[in-house]
Amino acid sequence: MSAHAGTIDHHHDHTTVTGIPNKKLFMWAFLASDCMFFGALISTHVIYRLHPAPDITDPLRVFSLELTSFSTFILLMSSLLMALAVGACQKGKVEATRKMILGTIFFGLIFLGCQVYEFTHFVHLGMTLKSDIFGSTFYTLTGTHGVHVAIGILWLVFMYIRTFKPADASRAWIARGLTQFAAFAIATVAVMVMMLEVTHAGAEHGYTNFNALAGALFHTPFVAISTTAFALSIGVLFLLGRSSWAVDFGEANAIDVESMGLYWHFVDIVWIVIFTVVYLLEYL
Amino acid sequence: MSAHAATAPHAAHDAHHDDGKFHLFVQIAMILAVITGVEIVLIYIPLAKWLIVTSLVVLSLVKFLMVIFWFMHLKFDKAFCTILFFIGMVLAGGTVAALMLLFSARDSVPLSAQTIYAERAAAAAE
Amino acid sequence: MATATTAAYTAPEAKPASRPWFFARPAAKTGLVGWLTTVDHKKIGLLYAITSLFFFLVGGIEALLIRVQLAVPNNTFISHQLYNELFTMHATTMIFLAVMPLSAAFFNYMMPLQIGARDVAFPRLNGFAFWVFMAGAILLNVGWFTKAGAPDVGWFGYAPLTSNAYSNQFVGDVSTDLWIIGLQVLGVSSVIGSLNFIVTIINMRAPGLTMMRLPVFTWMTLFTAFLIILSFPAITIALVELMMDRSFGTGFFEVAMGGMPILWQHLFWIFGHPEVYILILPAMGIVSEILPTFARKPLFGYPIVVFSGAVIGFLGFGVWSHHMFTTGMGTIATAAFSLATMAIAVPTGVKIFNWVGTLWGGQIITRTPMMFALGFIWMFMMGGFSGVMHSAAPADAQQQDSYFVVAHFHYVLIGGSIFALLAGIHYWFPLVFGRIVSEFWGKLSFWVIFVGFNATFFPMHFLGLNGMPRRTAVYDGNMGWNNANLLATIGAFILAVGIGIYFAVIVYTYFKGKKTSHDIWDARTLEWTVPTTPPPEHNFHVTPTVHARDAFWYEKTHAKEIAAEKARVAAETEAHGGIHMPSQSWYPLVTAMGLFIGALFFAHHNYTGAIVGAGILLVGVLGWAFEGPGGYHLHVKPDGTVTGGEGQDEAKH
Amino acid sequence: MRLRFVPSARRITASLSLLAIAVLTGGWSNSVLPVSGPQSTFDTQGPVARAQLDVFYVTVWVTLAIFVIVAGVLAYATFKFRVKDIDPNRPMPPQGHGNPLVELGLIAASIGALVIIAVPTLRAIWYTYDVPEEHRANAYEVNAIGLQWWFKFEYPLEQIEGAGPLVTGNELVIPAGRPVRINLRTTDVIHSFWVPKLGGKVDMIPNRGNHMWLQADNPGYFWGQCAEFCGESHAVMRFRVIALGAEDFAAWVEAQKQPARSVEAPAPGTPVATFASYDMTRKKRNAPGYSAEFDRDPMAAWTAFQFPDKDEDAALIARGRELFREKACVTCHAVRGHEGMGVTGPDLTHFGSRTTLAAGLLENTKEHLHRWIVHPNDVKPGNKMWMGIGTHTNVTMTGYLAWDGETKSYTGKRHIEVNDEEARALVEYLHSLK
Ligand code: HEA
Ligand code: HEA
Ligand code: HEC
Ligand code: CUA
Ligand SMILES: [Cu+2]
Repeated sequence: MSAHAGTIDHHHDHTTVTGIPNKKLFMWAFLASDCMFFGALISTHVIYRLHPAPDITDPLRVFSLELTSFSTFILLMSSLLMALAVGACQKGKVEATRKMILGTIFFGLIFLGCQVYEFTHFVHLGMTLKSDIFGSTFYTLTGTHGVHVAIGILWLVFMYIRTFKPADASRAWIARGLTQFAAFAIATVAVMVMMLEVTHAGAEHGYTNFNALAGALFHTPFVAISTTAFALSIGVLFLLGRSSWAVDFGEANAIDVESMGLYWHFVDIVWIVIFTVVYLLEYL
Repeated sequence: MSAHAATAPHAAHDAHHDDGKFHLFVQIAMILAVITGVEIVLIYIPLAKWLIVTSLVVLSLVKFLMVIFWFMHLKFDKAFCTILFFIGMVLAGGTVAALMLLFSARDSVPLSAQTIYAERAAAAAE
Repeated sequence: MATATTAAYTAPEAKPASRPWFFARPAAKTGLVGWLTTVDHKKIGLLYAITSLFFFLVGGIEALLIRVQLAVPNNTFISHQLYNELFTMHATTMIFLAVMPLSAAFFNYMMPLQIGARDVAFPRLNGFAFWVFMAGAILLNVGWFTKAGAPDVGWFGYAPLTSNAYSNQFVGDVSTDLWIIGLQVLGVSSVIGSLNFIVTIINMRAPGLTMMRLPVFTWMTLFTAFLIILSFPAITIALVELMMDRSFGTGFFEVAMGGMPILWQHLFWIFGHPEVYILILPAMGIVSEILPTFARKPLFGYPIVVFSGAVIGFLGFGVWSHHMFTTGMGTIATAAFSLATMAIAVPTGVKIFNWVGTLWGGQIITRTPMMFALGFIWMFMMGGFSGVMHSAAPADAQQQDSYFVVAHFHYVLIGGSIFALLAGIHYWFPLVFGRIVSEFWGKLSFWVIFVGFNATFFPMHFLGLNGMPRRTAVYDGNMGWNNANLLATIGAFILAVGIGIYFAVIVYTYFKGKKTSHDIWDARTLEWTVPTTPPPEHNFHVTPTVHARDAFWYEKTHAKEIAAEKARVAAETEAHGGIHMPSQSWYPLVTAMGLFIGALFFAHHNYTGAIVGAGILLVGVLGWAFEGPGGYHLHVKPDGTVTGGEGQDEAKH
Repeated sequence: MRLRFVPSARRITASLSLLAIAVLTGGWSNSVLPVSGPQSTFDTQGPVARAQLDVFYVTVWVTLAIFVIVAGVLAYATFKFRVKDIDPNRPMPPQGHGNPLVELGLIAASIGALVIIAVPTLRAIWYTYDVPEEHRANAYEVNAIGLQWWFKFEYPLEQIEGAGPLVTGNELVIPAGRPVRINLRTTDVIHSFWVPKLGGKVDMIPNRGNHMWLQADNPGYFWGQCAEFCGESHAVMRFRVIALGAEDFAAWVEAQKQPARSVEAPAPGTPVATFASYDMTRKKRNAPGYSAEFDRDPMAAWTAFQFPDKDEDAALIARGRELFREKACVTCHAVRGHEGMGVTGPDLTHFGSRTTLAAGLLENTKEHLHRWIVHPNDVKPGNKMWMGIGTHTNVTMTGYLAWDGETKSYTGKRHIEVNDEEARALVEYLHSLK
């Protein structure tokens, strides 16, 4: 913690025996463990695809390859931004790190949004957790992955707020940090509400009939409220997204960002597997 | 595909010196996107099923490895990280494979799936 | 909240004045706050030890009730339902709340000392792991105090007996939910603790301590940690699926929806078999420390003992279905698992052989720890042999779910794990408390335990082969099981007396025992080089430099060079600002409390409460993340006095 | 160090260990720790059990040999190299670090020992898996179905006109000297089918089509037990297997295929042999379910059970038959040819010819049956006749206890009341069903 001066060698940590930073080692060990975690979960899904119950939902009836491909692409891009965030932080560029983290959060949220949309859509089509075993394994597997994404987003948000921590320990910034956090939370919830409203309206009136869609959307106050909340919270985030003081965040924190990145990338590769095993293979 | 892979390490070498790994990472992301596209197209190509399945598995594996080795820096880090992660990965892979084998055995066919198996057998017989 | 924030600015005490109260770090080293906020691996180790010993007694009393019920045929001492709760909780308690955390106590206390570290890699996380363990332990046991009763599904909770339809026969029952969530929480604790140990062992070794110089106990800690992080995910998933079935109506194990209850068995034992090695490897590590010390000889074949530990751990992942020989897996799967299971006898045998090799030609001193260690070899070997008998699948068809299995696993669990852990307590007691247990009483407790143990469990082999099934609350008097059962019950009480003596003596010694210096055993490894007993919080005045496998022995024989080297290192440390120590923190406790509250409400299907708990958890994480790493420095004068401490050198940074 | 105590400690420990050895070696004597009970795995009565025992013996001899060697060396080393106490000034023993050749040799020896175990193991795995090819044509087939907490047996080869296969409960009668292939099913949780003298167990797992085979060399009466924890009354989920010679078996099948026996003529009737009613106030739960007389020759007892009692009271039987309908017994129990239609409880068509009741738990005496009928829960806690069939969330068929669908709980009141006199009639009726 005292190693502020001088350049930091990001490939060798002199305080540890192996030269690998403790946090990095911790993350890799954790990811090894997570391999078993998802291994068991994916096995369950595949076993039940191998031995399906007689009247399960036909996956092809509900799946939408366009949507899934899109969200897969989005997750890949978020991974890119994450990698860039790590790179930026290693060079001590706080501003760039913040931007990249924000971008990652944004893409992650799009992914989650797609998943929320997908789930509600499937439920509309009659496939639920309880409806059949395919629903059970599908939602549990992709949902667990979704929870991992959500935890990742939470972590990113914390890290983003962390970049504002003043170097002067006596400055009170808890209130500020909490406001930032609340703004994130409100924005996220607002977006999800908007998405759900659109899905709802679309399912009832068809997505192509723009007028009917618009009419249905503004029929209830939800959309207006959530849009306003979204705009406001983004505004707050923008305002708070600047710091005039010296921050306690820099190159030395690259390892924190990197650990978070490892987690995020791992969630991405789990999705790579899920995309192939759960979605693509169904089309054969 | 192989052409891309060949250029990647080369780019890594160059990029390392000037502007970090920015270009390298962008290129990798592009390759990943392209592979995903290939995968999606692949399922519509009328080839033998085993061939498609194999290609899908191989392509996903390539994506998997690209992410862990470049985005997750395994390539640039101490080999021990790779070993550590591979312990988990290999063990998980082995366990998944063992479970698949166990549940593919004839003795494992659940009673609830037997009608489906009968239907499939009938369809195959035609 | 807002008023509290402002209040913080006026709070003038020690140092929090410079930081918002939210991030103020506790500094008390003693008293309740000291224990609640501790990050010292030794204190955490003691917390683990005390709780696990308490639960060992709880599990033991449950066992005694079981034995009383089985003393005579058709006994009416307790009901079927209570009996089922008792054996479920007996096993769950013994495995998850006694042996595992007692092993964790040794990991925590001894491993950092053995590698010459000041603490583990993530001290706060270490505290968190303990508090989460407490949360899980309470969750598992609250059932005793509610109408629902304690969990009653057996320790491996085979589906579909755990489903809503079959586990809740008579009362609106949450005991199974508590079991699920309790195990889940314990898993979190174990995995976090283990990740911490892995990083610590790999990254925090003292200079010169190469991997092939690590004490065997540290090696076994490392393997155990790996087994934990790689096997617990399987049960986590199994429990998640079961939880989904029970709470959200999915069909993973619901036959009506096409679910396959057999899947639970696979997922459980993918965890469950490595778990039994999680229970035995630490024990083997302890014994591998004690034998060389009391034979005054290095461990015979160190590399191969270490390697065999790795092989046991690895093979342990490929044999899980030997618990499922009677599930009709088909010939090939049965044969494969049968052979794989037998293969494990080879690396285990290697250890036995090398222990014998260590004794051969040594100077064997049969002090109490050594007695337990020798008892371990004998009893574990017998348990291992009955394990090999199980591994022959056709023979196991007669043994599975009979008392033969009960005999097998108590031989490996008590004769194995417990004997070794009891040996470890005696062995390290002088180091930890600076007092020594009386030889007479120590040996007496050993012999009573030894005799009681064999009298309890040896007859069970015969019971099993004579057809007595396990998990049965009553049996008929005409089956030829009466004598053996009565003998086993008498044995269990002898065993209880032995354990009673053991702990009475330990407690007595803690208060009144003979004071001693450390190194009374003429020991070999680094933990004995601490400057004082009990060891100071910073463990070593000077970070040791290791020159040989038995580091302390080397130091004893090279006193001069070592002294010079220590002086040099001490000067260097001082030049770098002194000894860096981690600060204490409230947040591990707060976060674990959040988890506990959330889990408790979740098990009762009260989702509002669960969300509140999650909120507290989130606050804990937030405070944890933003309070910063903290830390302070100590300075050791050449004469051994220590200055500095929390809050005294805040300026640094 | 309180060394002066040690010598006396040694004397104590020595005598204790002598005692232990005496106890342990006493274990081998069959009178102290017998291994010849009704469920002994040593007293094999069929080829499957024999094959399994053979493998067991191989494992025992191999591990025993290793034990003797390793333990011998260990004991020798401990005593040979023992010294009095810690003494840092004593010269060190030679500091050997290991001997690769010895270590490799021992590894090789261990592998060799395991091969000796593995070969017969593999052979027996294939042998015990299914009826050997050459005997398959001769094999008899039955279905065994586990329920909480009793067994149902179906004979797919013995079809009854208009009633499907022959069904019985809790006592499986098989032909001796013939391989029997058993299909194992369950309707609720996992159970396990285990008749130790005939063969090891195989589980009955929901949604899984398990099977096993066994063969009884000679006619005989065998004890069996559910060997997988299956809930509250797992301990008392037992059953019997009765093997009969070819002719006896055919005769038994023929008799079983008949509809239930009716004792028509309302005769004046000799007084019923009295038996003590079950005293509800004196709860003697878990009372032994056997009698010494029965144990002495269970096969003879079984034979005796096949014939009607001499002192039947036809009037009482008729009354019992009526009550059987009135008290809703018919909803759960089938009595083929009579009013009973239910399929959720054991088939009682020939209940009187069974030696045991309540899943092999109690000898089928009138006294026991009376106790079972007035308070089944005292015999078998939580059984489905008492609690009803279904679960606490959806009872589909109420048993003795009344179920409140509103509050989803048992009201504590009885839904089926059977008083002493009624119970006696029911007993008489059920015992007449030979
Ligand atoms: C500490 C815990 C522990 C340990 C170390 C072991 C060790 C072993 N166990 Fe055990 N086991 C349990 C705990 C443990 N077990 C538990 C708790 C259960 C029951 C779970 C339940 O159902 O509730 C169980 C159940 C169990 C079963 C399932 C039984 C059944 O339910 O049907 C089997 C089957 O193969 C088995 C086998 C083995 C084997 C082969 C070993 C081997 O690792 C043993 C190896 C050791 C030796 C063999 C001795 C020394 C070796 C030599 C001297 C070398 C030469 C020897 C030979 C060549 C043979 N165990
Ligand atoms: C580490 C694990 C462990 C340990 C240590 C023990 C210890 C003991 N076990 Fe346990 N047991 C299991 C793990 C363990 N067991 C498991 C996994 C099962 C399977 C459960 C299942 O089927 O689901 C089982 C099942 C089991 C059964 C079978 C139940 C059945 O199948 O129906 C029995 C029966 O005798 C039994 C007995 C005992 C006894 C007598 C002890 C004794 O060693 C206990 C001795 C300890 C004490 C007696 C401590 C208390 C001492 C005192 C109270 C003295 C006075 C105190 C003071 C002076 C302070 N156990
Ligand atoms: C709710 C369903 C139900 C009702 C009503 C019911 N029974 Fe039962 N009966 C069962 C079940 C289930 C069993 C098996 C219990 C066990 O062994 O666990 C059983 C077992 C028996 C047995 C023992 C059978 C055997 O082979 O061991 C007898 C006899 C019997 N019942 C008689 C009666 C009589 C007489 C009545 C009416 C007064 C009655 N039953 C009402 C469900 C019912
Ligand atoms: Cu059925 Cu145990
Ligand atoms: Cu095992």
